Amino acid sequence: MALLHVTSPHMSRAGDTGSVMRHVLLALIPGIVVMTALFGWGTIVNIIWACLLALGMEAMVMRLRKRPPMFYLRDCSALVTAVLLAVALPPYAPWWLVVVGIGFSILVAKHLYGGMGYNPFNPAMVGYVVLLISFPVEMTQWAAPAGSIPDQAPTLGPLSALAASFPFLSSTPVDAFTMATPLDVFKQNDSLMVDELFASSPQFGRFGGYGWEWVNIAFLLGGAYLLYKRIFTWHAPISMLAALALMALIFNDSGSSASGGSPAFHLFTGATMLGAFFIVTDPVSSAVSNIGRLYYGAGIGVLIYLIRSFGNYPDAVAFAVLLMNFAAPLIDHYTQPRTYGHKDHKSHNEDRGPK
Amino acid sequence: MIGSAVTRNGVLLGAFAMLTTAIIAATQLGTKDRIAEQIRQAREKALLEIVPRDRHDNQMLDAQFAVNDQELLHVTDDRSGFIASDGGNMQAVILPVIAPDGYSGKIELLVGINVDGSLAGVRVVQHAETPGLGDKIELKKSDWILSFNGRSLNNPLPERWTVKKDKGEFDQFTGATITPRAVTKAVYNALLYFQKNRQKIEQLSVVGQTNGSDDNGE
Amino acid sequence: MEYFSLLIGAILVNNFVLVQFLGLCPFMGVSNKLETAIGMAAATIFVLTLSSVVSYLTFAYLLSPLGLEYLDIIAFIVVIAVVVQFTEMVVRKSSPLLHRVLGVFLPLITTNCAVLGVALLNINKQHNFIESLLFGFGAAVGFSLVLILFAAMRERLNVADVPQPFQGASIGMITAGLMSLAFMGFAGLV
Amino acid sequence: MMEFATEYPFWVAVIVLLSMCAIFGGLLGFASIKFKVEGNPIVDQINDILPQTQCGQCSYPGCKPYAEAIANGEAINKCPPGGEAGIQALADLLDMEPIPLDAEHGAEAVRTVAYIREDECIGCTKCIQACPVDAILGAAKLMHTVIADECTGCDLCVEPCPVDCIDMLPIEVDLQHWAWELPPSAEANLIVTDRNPRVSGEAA
Amino acid sequence: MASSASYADLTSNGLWKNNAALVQLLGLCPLLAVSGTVVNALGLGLATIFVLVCSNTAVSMIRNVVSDAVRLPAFVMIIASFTTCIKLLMQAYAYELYEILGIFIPLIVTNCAILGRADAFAAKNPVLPSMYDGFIMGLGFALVLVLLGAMRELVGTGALFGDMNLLFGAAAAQWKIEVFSDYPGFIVAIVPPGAFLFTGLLIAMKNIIDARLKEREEARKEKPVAGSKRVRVTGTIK
Amino acid sequence: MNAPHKKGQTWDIHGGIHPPENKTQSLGKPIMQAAVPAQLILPLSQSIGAPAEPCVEPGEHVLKGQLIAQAAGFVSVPLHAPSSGRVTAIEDRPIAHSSGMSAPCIVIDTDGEDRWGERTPIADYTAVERTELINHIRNAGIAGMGGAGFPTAVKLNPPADKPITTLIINATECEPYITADHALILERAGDILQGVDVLTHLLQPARILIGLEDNKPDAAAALRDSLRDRPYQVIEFPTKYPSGGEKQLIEILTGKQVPSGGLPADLGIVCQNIGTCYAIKRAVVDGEPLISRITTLTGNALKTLGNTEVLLGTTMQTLLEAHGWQPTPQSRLIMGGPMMGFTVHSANVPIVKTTNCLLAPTAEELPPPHLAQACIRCGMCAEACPASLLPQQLYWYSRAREYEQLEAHNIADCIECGACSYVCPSNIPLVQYYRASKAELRERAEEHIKAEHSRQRFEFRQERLEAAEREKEAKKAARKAAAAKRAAQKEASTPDGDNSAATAKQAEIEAAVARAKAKKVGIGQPAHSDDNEVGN
Ligand SMILES: Cc1cc2nc3c(=O)[nH]c(=O)nc-3n(C[C@H](O)[C@H](O)[C@H](O)COP(=O)(O)O)c2cc1C
Ligand SMILES: Cc1cc2nc3c(=O)[nH]c(=O)nc-3n(C[C@H](O)[C@H](O)[C@H](O)COP(=O)(O)O)c2cc1C
Ligand SMILES: Cc1cc2nc3c(=O)[nH]c(=O)nc-3n(C[C@H](O)[C@H](O)[C@H](O)COP(=O)(O)O)c2cc1C
Ligand SMILES: Cc1cc2nc3c(=O)[nH]c(=O)nc-3n(C[C@H](O)[C@H](O)[C@H](O)CO)c2cc1C
Ligand code: SF4
Ligand code: SF4
Ligand code: SF4
Ligand code: SF4
Ligand code: FES
Repeated sequence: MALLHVTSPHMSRAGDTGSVMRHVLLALIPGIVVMTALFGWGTIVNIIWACLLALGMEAMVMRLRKRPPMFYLRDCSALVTAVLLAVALPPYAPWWLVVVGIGFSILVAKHLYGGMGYNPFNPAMVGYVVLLISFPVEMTQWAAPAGSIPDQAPTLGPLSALAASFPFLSSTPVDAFTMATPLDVFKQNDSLMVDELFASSPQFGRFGGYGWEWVNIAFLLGGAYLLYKRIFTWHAPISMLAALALMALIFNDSGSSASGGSPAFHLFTGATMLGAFFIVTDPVSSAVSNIGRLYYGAGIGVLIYLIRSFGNYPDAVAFAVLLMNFAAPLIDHYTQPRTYGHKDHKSHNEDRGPK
Repeated sequence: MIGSAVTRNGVLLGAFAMLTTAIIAATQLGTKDRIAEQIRQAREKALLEIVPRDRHDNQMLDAQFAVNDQELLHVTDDRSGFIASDGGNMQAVILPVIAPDGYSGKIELLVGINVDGSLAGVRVVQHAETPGLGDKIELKKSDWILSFNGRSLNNPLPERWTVKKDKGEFDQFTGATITPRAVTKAVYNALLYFQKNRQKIEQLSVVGQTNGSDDNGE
Repeated sequence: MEYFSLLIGAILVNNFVLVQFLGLCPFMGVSNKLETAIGMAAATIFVLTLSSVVSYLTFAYLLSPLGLEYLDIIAFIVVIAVVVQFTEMVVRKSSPLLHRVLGVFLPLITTNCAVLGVALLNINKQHNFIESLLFGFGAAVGFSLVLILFAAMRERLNVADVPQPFQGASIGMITAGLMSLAFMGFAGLV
Repeated sequence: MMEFATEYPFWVAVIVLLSMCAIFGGLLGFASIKFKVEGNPIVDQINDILPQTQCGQCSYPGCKPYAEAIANGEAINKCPPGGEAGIQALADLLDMEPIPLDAEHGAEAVRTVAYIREDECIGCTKCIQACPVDAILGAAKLMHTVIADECTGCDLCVEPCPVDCIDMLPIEVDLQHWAWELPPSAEANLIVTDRNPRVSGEAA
Repeated sequence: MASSASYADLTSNGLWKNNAALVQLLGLCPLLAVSGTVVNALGLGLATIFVLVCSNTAVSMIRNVVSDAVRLPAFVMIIASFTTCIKLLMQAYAYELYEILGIFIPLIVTNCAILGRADAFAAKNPVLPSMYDGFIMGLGFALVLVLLGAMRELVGTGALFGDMNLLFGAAAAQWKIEVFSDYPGFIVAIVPPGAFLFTGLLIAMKNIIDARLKEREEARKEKPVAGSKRVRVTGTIK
Repeated sequence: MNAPHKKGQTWDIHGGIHPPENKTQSLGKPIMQAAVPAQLILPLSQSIGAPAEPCVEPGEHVLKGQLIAQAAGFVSVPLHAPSSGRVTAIEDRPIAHSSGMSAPCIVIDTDGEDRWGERTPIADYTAVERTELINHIRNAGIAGMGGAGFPTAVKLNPPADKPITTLIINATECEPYITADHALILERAGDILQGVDVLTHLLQPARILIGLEDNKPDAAAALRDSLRDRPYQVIEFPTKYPSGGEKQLIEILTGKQVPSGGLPADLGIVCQNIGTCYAIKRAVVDGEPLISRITTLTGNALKTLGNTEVLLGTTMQTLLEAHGWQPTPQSRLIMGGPMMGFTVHSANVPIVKTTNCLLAPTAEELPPPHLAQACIRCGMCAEACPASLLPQQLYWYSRAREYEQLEAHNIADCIECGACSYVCPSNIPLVQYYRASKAELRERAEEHIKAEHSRQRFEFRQERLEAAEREKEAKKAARKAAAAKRAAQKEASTPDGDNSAATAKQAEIEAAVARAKAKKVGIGQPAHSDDNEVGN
């Protein structure tokens, strides 16, 4: 009788990559809810549209490569990419913006490299950066958070949100009320002291951007859930936040107009928490070892601060992540953990004889 | 034997040096004048766009004067201004101006001002604004920059000398206010500078103290 | 401070490879293995700095006073070739170890347009001696930085399941494109 | 000097270039004598990678000559016994792109060992002469035998044998050398087992 | 030997099989740097062809005169001088284009030193084939350059053949074709990343075509005889 | 690390996993005694090292415990007849190996009498010579019962410069399902400790540590109860797979790591499995060689589960059928535990000295592996790896066959414990990759040595030929000179003579060719039929 012949181990822990991804999607929900409350239904429209596109494109690629699409769609990684990109886009973004963004994310950044697991760059961030560079106008039209301006109209509901993104669906085009994001304002200000700025602009809240504080806290919660579920280790996100805070602390000169802003401001504004817990943690494109992830996260933190404060772009999470993605393989090369029974971390370089 | 090889190679290389130099020198001689002329034309072209040929009869490139003004023009490194005159009478002056507060750093401008204090024209020489956003200040991308033509210190009134978003007269671009705001401010400052220094410049033009001959453009 | 921003500018903001497009052939050609990339990087830093300075001197003290600016290309080419070859000989003799690391790359550098490019840019930008030195050094460091990072990344790409037509140079180019995209984030830093 | 320069620009140019060439030429000439070194260790490194089967399929008489040829710019894809792995190793050493094996020189084949059917052997000694590594034992007119451990599997002894008594037998895997194979890549797997992902387990 | 290469071989090699830009990955810097628009690409492409043809011809003419020791320096000097010439000529007759192309005109030197195969081909072949080889190699390079320029210009700006006046005089200013009207512009195509991405795509396209061609050829051709080039390691057997 | 540690202190190891234990199924009943089967199949190679050499002939009658194959070298163990009967064959039979291949075995048809031959107990082992005692253990055929089956006597003979200070007894049994050691302790703790006494006497260690996981408190208690006044420490530590691995156990109990490529002896440590201790006791005190062992029979495909003492050479088929095993196509039979054990191709293979467990699971219990997805570098494998490797990198490099990188990432230090595969969310058969790569690396090393050897021989030959050539040239030159002198005299005849000699040789060869051809035709036929017979 032919018995089944397989390699050991014969047991494995339940679960698969798809379940990991579904945890990530779950953890994104609080942030999405807060964003919807603040900016209206634009975020939801973005997410749904992006997910549809991502699944469609992934299925198409798999067809082209003669692979069974369902097997790949089931890992849900395209959905994570889509949701993360959608969350990073301004609500009420025109439909074609999402098409271009997802196209670059899924087709170029992910599937040209062979699909899930192979991409050296974070797909969602590639999509975002391409859009930011190509369509800065559309990409900087953020809706005003609800309640930031006293006599503001209510945020858009589902139907008007749909109409705002797909103008051809509706006879009366809808325009969302937009305004510069807090980081934008902060960057362009060069005359007011930080305190005055906080007082004078509607964009600012207690310590971060108005409303953005809540968005960040919600993403932080989601991140804490993933950490608890051991979807990732603490190394990368925490070192990124620490590095960012440290940089802010060093350059924070008690609020002059040239100040870069306080640590709290940087931690709770823009995409900081989303970045720390959902983007920096993308396992595929980050460094592999725990020590490596410490460096990786710290690099991102430092770069975020430098670009935010001295560069051209108001928020820098995407650029910083891509730059460190680029550096990750080298980091890996130099941060191999010490193997059992070896004396030092990179003994491999010494004990390799000439061959 | 070694010696002879060295000599032979040396002579050969020498011959090549001669030959190649000959080719280059011949081309150089043949094109020298035309190149100088081209360089001159290229430099003049920007100026002529602001003050066309029919408004003056002098060579503006030969009517340069050094400009050094931190306060209004933000020009510190001895750039040249140019004077257009007709029959010895100053018609207009073209000032180098820097707008220091563009979205991504400095924007270098040339601002032409007629003797009557109105703007003859403004052109952007160099900038690093975002493509697709701030770069509409280039004439190539949009004719926004032409909206300064004919304006002067009191047209519009000083408090309206800014972009519409700040309740001024000039358009901004969708999604980009900083760049036009910076340019507008710089142009206004240039007008102020001209008002202040008009006497001095006019004197220069009369005396013909300008110096432009030893500048060969390299 | 000005020198500092010149340096940062040359390394990051106006990175030779990813922004200015200089030195791409060795960038694509010598990035298959990390070890060789490191060797190439070291050699480039040395040669680029040296030839930047030497060509500056040639121009400022020989060509320019004699009104022979138009001979710049040919003069630089000769100077660079000599610098490279001389370095190779010296290194080979004085330190076989160093030669093993650098030696094979030195001749490659002659055909690298970064070297000639740096000499020409020094003239275009009217750099003085110190600036030429720093610019050459900064450009070389920028080149080396991305070369090494790229080499490490290509080792990772080797194991990726890249679709057939994109394998090899194609995906290398696309990766360089995404790297260049990331480097745009440095815009405006100085 | 200056006047001369403006008056005779051509001759100045020639003089400058000539003197540059002369100075640099001298410098290099000096350096080439002063800093002369000998030897080419790369050949040994290349030879180290070649399989030392000494079969001549590369069209060089032995591995060392081919190593020398490679060091002088010969293509790296001419050694079938070394196969793709050998080409890869050479490419790594020389930092080139690996290229596919040149089919003109034969295909990569399983490793073999020569086996002489002893009762047919007439003891002509031709195979002994052919063997590049002295792996065949025997005296004239007595039967010959192959020392299997020394045999490189080059098959050079097969053709000279007048009675065709030499076989090249594939080296069989024994218990000590048996090993798991790399699992088929997940991707390859999928194409085959499109409909029933479960069964791929047996393939492993 | 290379000297017996036929013109057809030279052509297919230069234009396709061994294309400098797409296969050898040489001359990448100008390829990527000046392929933002068709006019830039064309300008540099023509300049490159000019230098290649001239220098290959010159090298071939003197090939029997120079000795090995000074060959390389001599060749490089020849190429450098022709490059200087084209630089001066462009400065005189296409000044604006010259300004745009910037240092990539002088850099033709380094590219041609490798592209021109002066050492590999012209030094061993008579004048006519060398000239032709130079022309074809240059043409292969220039075609890729222009193709890339067209792709980037089209995707980036939605138009083609803008600013042709820089090269062909004022009348050419009308040649611009607006392919998509009301195009928002896709800046990524114009900025450096786009150059890399489009080159990558171009190489992939070539790979696809090659794979198709090979498939077809394989169907026709039988396999080469294995082991035909074998040599006897142990000498003749007596 | 160097601080003097407290009694019973333990250290944590990196990584590790907590798979479901599934141990209760096979515990609770006393150790059963398997019947003597009709036929015993005894592979000559049951342990690491050289296969034993048979010292019986087919047809010979043997008694239980009689030596049937001798050790063939230092690292080799002898083999004894597990029961009395007649040797029927010494031939290749399928054995329990992942390859499913066959190997030389001694086949004994038992006579059902189970008659003991001579037993050689040592009455007072403290009185005999050390080497003699070690020889006794070797002659009893004892190889490690805990894992790879390393000849125990070798370990008891540490080099003089590495005195043993610590003896570690491995009672961990960290693999799920297996309870053989556990059951053995519960029933025969006293015997085990007697075995430890022998080891202690031989090695004279300063400390004796008996380590086991805290999921077997009853076993720990049993051991402690039997200790009496022996100074052995029974140390419990948190349950975690694979704390039973030798290197891991040493780190847990001593805080030290065995250097890569080194042996525990480098740290002054010897580690023995508890089953091995029991076998030593039987050998020394009772004079019985190793002819049976305790094996756990478990898995839901069996009707009765438990531990059984079984004679070596019993086929799995016989044993399992007695426990109600009814294989279906696609059922698995695993020798060893679910983490490190391997599947056998057929149940018709014998139990050997290292068979500590037979696991016959149903498909629901251990479902067939999922289809592997791409690695997402999540790092869970690295978290689990007890050797602190980066399994994902090893995986990537294995896929790409980048052997230099694999060596640089210390693939040799992988103990193939399977913890990484267990946690991998993408269900990648990581260990299989490592096994394949390790084998390839080994092969490459061998090939490299062989190539080096061939190169030397080739160069030697070239040199010899050249020397011969030179000599010939010299002779020729000399002859020529001589010939020149006598040029005028003899001229025409020599070439003729040469020619005829050549033709004669040619003819001789042709004749030989013809003979050989005739011969070939003649013997070709029978050779073929021979082949066929063996095939059947
Ligand atoms: C990537 C990026 C580039 C930008 N570039 C410019 C620019 O070049 N010029 C400009 O005025 N605003 C630029 N902005 C927009 C400013 O950040 C700011 O949103 C805008 O100037 C405020 O104008 P608004 O009040 O019309 O929205 C850019 C924004 C981003 C995100
Ligand atoms: C090839 C090999 C050689 C060994 N040599 C010795 C040795 O000389 N001395 C010794 O005490 N143990 C030696 N060992 C035994 C190991 O230290 C270890 O105890 C044995 O392999 C059982 O380990 P395991 O079951 O965890 O695989 C050797 C093991 C192997 C595999
Ligand atoms: C991953 C792994 C787990 C192991 N688990 C155990 C175990 O639980 N109990 C045991 O006695 N040996 C276990 N071993 C074998 C030991 O490493 C070691 O070989 C044994 O304790 C040496 O004793 P022996 O020579 O008496 O067999 C394991 C080995 C490995 C590699
Ligand atoms: C913790 C975690 C974070 C992730 N972050 C990202 C992300 O930032 N961007 C993205 O495109 N995919 C992300 N993914 C999904 C997945 O890893 C990604 O699609 C792969 O990069 C595709 O190969 C994430 C997945 C996990 C488990
Ligand atoms: S083909 Fe044969 S002789 Fe040539 S290198 Fe390979 S093994 Fe050696
Ligand atoms: S025995 Fe035959 S096959 Fe083996 S090495 Fe010698 S000649 Fe080659
Ligand atoms: S656990 Fe699996 S998926 Fe995760 S890094 Fe390791 S091998 Fe990759
Ligand atoms: S099998 Fe090897 S790599 Fe995997 S966890 Fe065990 S020791 Fe680590
Ligand atoms: S063209 Fe090759 S390095 Fe620039």
